[in-house]
Amino acid sequence: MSTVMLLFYMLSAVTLGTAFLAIYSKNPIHSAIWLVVSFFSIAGHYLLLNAQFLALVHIIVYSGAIMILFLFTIMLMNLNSDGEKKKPIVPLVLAGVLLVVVAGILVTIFMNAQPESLQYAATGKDFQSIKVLGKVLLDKEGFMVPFEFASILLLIAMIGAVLLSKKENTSK
Amino acid sequence: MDAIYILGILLVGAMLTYTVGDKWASKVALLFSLVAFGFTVCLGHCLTEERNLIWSWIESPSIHFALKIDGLAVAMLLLTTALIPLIIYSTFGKQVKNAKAFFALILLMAFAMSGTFLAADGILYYIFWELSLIPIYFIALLWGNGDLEERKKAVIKFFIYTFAGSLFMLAAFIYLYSKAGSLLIADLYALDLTGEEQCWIFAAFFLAYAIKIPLIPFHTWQANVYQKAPTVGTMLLSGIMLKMGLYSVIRWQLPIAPDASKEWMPFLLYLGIAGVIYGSIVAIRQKDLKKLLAYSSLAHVGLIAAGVYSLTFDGIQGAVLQMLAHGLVVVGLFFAAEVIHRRFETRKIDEMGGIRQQAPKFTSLFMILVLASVGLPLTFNFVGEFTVLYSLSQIDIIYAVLGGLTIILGAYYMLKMFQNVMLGETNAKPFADITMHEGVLLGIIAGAIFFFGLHAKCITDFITPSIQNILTHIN
Amino acid sequence: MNVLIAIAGLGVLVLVLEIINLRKVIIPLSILGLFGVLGMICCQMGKTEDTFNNMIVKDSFGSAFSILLVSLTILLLGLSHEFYRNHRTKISDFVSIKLFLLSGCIAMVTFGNFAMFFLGIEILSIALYVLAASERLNLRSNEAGMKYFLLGAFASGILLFGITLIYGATGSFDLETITAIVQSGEAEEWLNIGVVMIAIGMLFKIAAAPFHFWAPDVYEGSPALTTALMSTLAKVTAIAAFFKIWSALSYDLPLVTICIIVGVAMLSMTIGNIMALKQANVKRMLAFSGISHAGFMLMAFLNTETAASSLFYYAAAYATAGIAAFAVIIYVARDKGHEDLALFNGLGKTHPLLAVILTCALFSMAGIPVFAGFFAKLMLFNQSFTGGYIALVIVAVVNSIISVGYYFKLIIAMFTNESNEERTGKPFMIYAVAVVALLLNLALGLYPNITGCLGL
Amino acid sequence: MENVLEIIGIQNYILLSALMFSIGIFGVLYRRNAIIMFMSIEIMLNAVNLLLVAFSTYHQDAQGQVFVFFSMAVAAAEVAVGLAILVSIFRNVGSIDIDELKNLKG
Amino acid sequence: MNQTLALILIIAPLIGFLINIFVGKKVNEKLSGSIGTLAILISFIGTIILFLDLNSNHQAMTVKLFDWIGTERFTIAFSFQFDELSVLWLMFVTGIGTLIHMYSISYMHGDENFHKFFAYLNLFIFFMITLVTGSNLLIMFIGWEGVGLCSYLLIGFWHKNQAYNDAAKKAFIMNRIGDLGLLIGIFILGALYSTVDFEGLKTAMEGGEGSYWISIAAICLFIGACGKSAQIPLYTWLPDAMAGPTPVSALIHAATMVTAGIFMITRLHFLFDLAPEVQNIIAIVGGVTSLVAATIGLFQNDIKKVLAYSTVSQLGLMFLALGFGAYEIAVFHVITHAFFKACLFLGSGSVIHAMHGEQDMRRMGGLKNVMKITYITFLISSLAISGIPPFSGFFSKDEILMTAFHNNTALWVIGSLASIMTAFYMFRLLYLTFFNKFRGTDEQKHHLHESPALITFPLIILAILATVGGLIAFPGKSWLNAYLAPLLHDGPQHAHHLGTTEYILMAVAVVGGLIGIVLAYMKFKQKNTVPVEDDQMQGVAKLVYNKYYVDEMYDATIVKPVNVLSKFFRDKIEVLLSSIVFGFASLTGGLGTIGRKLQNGSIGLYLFAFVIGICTILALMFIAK
Repeated sequence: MSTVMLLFYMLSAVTLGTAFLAIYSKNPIHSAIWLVVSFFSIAGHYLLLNAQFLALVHIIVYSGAIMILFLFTIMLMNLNSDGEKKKPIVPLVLAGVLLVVVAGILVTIFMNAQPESLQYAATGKDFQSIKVLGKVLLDKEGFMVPFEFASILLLIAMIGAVLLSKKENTSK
Repeated sequence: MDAIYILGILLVGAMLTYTVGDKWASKVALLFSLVAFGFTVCLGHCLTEERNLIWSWIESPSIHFALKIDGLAVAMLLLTTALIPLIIYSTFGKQVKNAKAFFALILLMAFAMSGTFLAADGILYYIFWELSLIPIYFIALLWGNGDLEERKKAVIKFFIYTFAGSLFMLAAFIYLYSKAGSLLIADLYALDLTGEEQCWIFAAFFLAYAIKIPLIPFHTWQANVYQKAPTVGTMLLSGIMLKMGLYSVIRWQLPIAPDASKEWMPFLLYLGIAGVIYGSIVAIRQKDLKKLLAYSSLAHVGLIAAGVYSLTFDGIQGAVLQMLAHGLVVVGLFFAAEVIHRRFETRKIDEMGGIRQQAPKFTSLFMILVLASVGLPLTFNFVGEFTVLYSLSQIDIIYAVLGGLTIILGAYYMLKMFQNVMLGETNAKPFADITMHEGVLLGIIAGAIFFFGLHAKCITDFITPSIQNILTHIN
Repeated sequence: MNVLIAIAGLGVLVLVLEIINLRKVIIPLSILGLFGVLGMICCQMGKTEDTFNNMIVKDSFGSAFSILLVSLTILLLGLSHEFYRNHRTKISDFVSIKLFLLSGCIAMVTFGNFAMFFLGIEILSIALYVLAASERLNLRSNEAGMKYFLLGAFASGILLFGITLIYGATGSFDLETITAIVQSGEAEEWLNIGVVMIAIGMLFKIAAAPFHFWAPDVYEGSPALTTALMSTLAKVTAIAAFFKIWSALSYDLPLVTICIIVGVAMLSMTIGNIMALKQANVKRMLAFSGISHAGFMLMAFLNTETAASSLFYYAAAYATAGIAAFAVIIYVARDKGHEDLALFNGLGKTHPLLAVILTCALFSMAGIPVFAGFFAKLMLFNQSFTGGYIALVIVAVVNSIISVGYYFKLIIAMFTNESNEERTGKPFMIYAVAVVALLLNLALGLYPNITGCLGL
Repeated sequence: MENVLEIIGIQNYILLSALMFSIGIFGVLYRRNAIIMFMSIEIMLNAVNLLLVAFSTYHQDAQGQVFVFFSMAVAAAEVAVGLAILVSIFRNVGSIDIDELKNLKG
Repeated sequence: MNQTLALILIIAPLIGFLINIFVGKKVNEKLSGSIGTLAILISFIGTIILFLDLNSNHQAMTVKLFDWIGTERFTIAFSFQFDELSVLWLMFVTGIGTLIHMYSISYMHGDENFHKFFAYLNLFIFFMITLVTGSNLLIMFIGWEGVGLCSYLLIGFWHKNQAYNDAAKKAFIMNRIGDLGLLIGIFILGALYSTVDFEGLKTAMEGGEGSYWISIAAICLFIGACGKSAQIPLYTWLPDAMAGPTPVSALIHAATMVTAGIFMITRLHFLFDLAPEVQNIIAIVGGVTSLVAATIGLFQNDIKKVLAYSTVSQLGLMFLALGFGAYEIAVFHVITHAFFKACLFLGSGSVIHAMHGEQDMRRMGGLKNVMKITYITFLISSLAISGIPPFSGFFSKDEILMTAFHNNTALWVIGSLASIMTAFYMFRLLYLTFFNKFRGTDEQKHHLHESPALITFPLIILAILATVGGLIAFPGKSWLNAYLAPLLHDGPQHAHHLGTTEYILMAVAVVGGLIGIVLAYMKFKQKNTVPVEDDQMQGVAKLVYNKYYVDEMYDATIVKPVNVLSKFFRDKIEVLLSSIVFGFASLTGGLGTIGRKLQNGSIGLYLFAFVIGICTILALMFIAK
């Protein structure tokens, strides 16, 4: 087994394990922290795949922004482990069964759907440097329109967040 | 004079009636309906041979605005446009709340029903067919009588039930379209369907028509709706709307699925005749006058249906005659029930009686209607009943014997009703004899009954070519 | 492309207008602007323009649905003034969100690249989450927002998974390229899994059974205008986008797909209609009715080559009727906090015009001629028959019958029951929108060739 | 650097991604705490992102990675709006247990 | 000229009807009654002219008005036929009709619906003329149903009394049962021969062979005749029909309408000749009816009821004759019966009139002295009906019995028994009514009086006719046979050669009649017996008095079950059918309710459903290939 495989398996184990712990932890703060670890391990995968820029962005956005938002909210609401009631056993069992079923189905169908030739042709082309990414993302012949369009998405999220939290001045 | 004008007049009439306001609504409606009647008479007078009017409407799917004007259609149109003024006139001398909507709906219904009789494209026909359901639904719901909750229940049952049936007809039409690529009646007639297809098409049509006509055991909506609906609604339903179903059987069901018709004929004959007997027997013990008349209607249309499904010239012709006759008489009878209701404020037969003593004119006219209803010779009904029974006897005498029981049972329940309603000791409640309006209305109906009872030939001559035409498609 | 820019620009303009204190002109101006957009779409039909790496494609399908969507938005904005009369300070937010949402919708029906589709659907979804929860002090609204958000985000994950798999199978996000690869049969086997996952995501968006559970709750809890928007604009968009994807990618699916589509369609119709029967809340009832309509619209997916026009027609018929109905509901239920059937008692006497409009709208939904809903069903049934799906048509017919039951419950309540509510004011805009929507519906019904004119 | 996919194989990434996605689904199903459910959804999105990157490498194509940016933007926007909704619910109900949200039903 | 005359004689009663119904109320009784009588008189005069014409040259005439009903294979014309048979019938219909109209002017005096009575009577005559003169079966059927209608109207003339209305209804419905038979017969004939014209049928059938369908048709037509002419099993309406005013009973239920069955069978003799087994049935039914009715008549106490059963009995005798193919004899008896039975009824009417409506013989007696004319005419008629020579009944009845004797001895015995009983109950009636002491109330006694001239005049005329009527078919030199010969020539000749057997038979009949009279005399004149009150009756008497409980039997076996069935249908089947329809609604509604429970608001559940949906679809598509 090569180092890369070892690395991959370790990273995968961490990713899955922490993801599971993030879900399983009673305390939301623990969950958040486990999730951060999971995100870092995903970033590790990105690095393994030589997508450095993406790994960086991933850490900044997920661990930096999104998780902070989560933590901030958790703390704002002052949630701790007592906040959640004792979980009844039935949903756990059902969810567990479904987990097995879903995972089983997904794994089965993906195993079934293996491409006939797993030949991976490394052309040696540069396709994931920042330069190339920038080109693809911002060029008129690339993803410029979606990129701009994403601004509407963020704008709408912003307006929405404001709308949902803004106190209303009832007098017209 | 084109049939399209008649449709136009009725539609425009409906709109105008709504706009002129409550005070003038009835008069405007009457005027328009009379004009439509006049046009129809002209149309019938000028009709020398079958005519088809076809305009393209929708390209995909190919749907035409197509009308077929032949003797049969015009006869039914005549029934419609003749009864509508009478029905409108029947409200004269009585306050109708929200009159403009009421009369507009009546004319709208007349429009839809006329369209149904004329339409020569499946979808157009279906549209008119459905459209006619909406006004009567509102008329029954809003101007009806009796307990509101029960009325709602009855009316909605009626609507859903008939709608359900007709949707299957729609499905059949769509299937036919996928076969023929057009729904023009001529194309459908020309269609060569396999036996199995015909059976399914026939069954789908049958569901729609059996509910509309109604044949037993699909009749359960009828009595309740007749009872709950205002008299005008009942008249529209029993006088014209039932005939839509019967007419459609002749026009659409039989020629499109002739082999299936032949195959099912004995069963359908028995069903129709079972309706005759069942309806008559149920009518015997009815306590509500309108319900009794409803069941009598059930019995009569059972016989008509048997005539139609006999697939003989005589049967169909007799059925058409009987449709016209029944339309006239049943309108008269329901109006008579209304006349009684106006004075006694009840429809319970038990609470009536002794009217003859106080209102001889009314009694005489009512008697004529009763006699026509039981098919006494010289009345219009006899002609139809005779022809239908004759045609049944041609197929097998047993049909005629069983169907003929209507003569006995019909006389039984009608005379029993007449006795309980009109005769006996003077009722404690006063009963003023009929007013001018009422008298004129009943008089016109009675006159028409006798006139056509003697001169049915003028109608049969009129409809014969179209029936023969349809029969050639069946055979 | 220009259309998207124009609409987004209009949205920004609305925000600017708020800043410069021209609140009063927001709605008129945005309506005018949308009319301009409508004109633009019509003028540009058939002309070519820069597609920016095929992000936005111009075809008759997209144009037709764009016209429909913009028209629907105009009608919905027409209702906004009255609906948000107690939220004047937030009106710019509401209007701009709606405009941005519209841009998302347009992106969804005209996309050429899955990136645009994904962003479009997320814009639509996020805007809807916000709008659903927009009554921040109303727990029902919050709950609706939350439910929609959780389930919607979940569905987005699945959708994204699907897109990813398609990318994995074909190496492209471009619809044309993917279609070409699919048709050439060179795609990897993940493709079909991806298509199915996208389909599941879209089935969720159109609220087809068994992914429909959110719809009634969300429709009920959301502010009425948002419900109107969801049941018309959002649903039309979702079904159109779904159809676009489906017709591009469903060449290679196993035969069982047809059974599944048929099954989902039947299930949706039946569940929607049966559940609607016993509802007391009108919005909830219409939600279930929407589920059944989704089932009807799925019939178009069995025959993707020719069904575009039927689908468009059905969607247009359904949406116009829906807007007309919701206009009345908004009026009747304003300031009431709920939309119980009882509110509609006696409407036929107090507000005959509104009652008639609602009745006609319900007739259209029930598929009673001469309203557009009838022809819509007719076309779909016709195609299904031609395709040989007779059982489906029969189930559809039975469902049409059931649907009459609850539509008529409302109609009966309006015309027979005694009114127990006092209503003052006859807001012009509500009447105008209701009448216009109904007239559109009627026009569609009397002139069903419209789809041909739009090139479908 | 050599491309690791030659060693690891795309199939492994797909399975990893599928498993992670399943865990996300499990979380959504299992937990009643809305925030954790959000997190589960984030896990699902991340699983997909990972797969996108893997496919990107598989196809030697930058589009997949570019798409991840959009995915991240969407995730961020969703979280922002979701948390805003959550906060307003928390203000109204005092809890973020979704089992408390059963007013709309039937 | 004759055509116009024929039309006038048909239309005149109709015009009389219309005038009376529309303006009768406004003019006084005299005028109203005169109009009614005049209308019939016009018809009568017209008939006489036609009759005289026809008697001399035997030229039948057909008046066609227009085509009425068209079927695929034939058209039915609205036309009338004046031949020997119809004109003969018209003679006594209009003749007796005129007399009874005249009688009614006085009898109905003071009735509030006086004008209607005449209107109905006129209408009846109109329909009777239609029945008789119709040139095809359907026109005859118009009259057939029309007279039934008038009978209904007139039986229920005093409509305040629901018992009368019941009787009227019963008559109508019983008749309708027969009518259905008639109609079916018409259908069969129409189908067989593509015509329902009498002429056409006759041409088609003459010399033909009998067949299964012909017999069926004959049976059906006979059922029709049973209904109209009150034969077993459809006879029960006739006694009840006595609820009507007495002139009605005389005209409709004795002289004219009830003979329609005999008319029809005579009209269609060519058909029945082809169906001998049906003729047998007719004979048997006729014989049995005559006997049964006669036995019932023995115990009746209502004066009109006695006459009613006597009518049924006499009609039975006529059918007996018909059954043997002796059409002209049946016709002969119809005519004589019309005379004496009309006279009897009118006489009873006169009595009832004098008794102020009392009809129970137990309350009468001794009227002979007060009502001389009535008594004498009544006596003559009674002698006639009892078959005592030289009164008319003797000849006709004797002919019938002779025919019976030649064909079927058993039926001859039955017929003779019936005749003896007839004599007995007629004289029982006579003695109870006119002899001994008056048994009514004092007030009735005080008002007893002979009826006015308008009543007695018809009585006298009829009594004269009843006396001499037998001459028209005097044995051996029958004018009637000669007259009807062109019509019935193909049938067997029944002009009996008067041999020893015949004289013996005659003697037997006369002796039988005398025995009956003597028995009655002994019991009711000498012993002065008065029948016991209703509640004291026992045994056979009670059974017979209650008409063998036939009515009750019909009620229990037909009317009741139909009503029970109706109730069952109304309350059970209708509800059941309805609940099936509603069942679908409840089913879907119930499913909706269950579904609502499923939609419990929990996001967790929704997500579960979502995931299960995903799993199902994925599994179906990619695993379960």
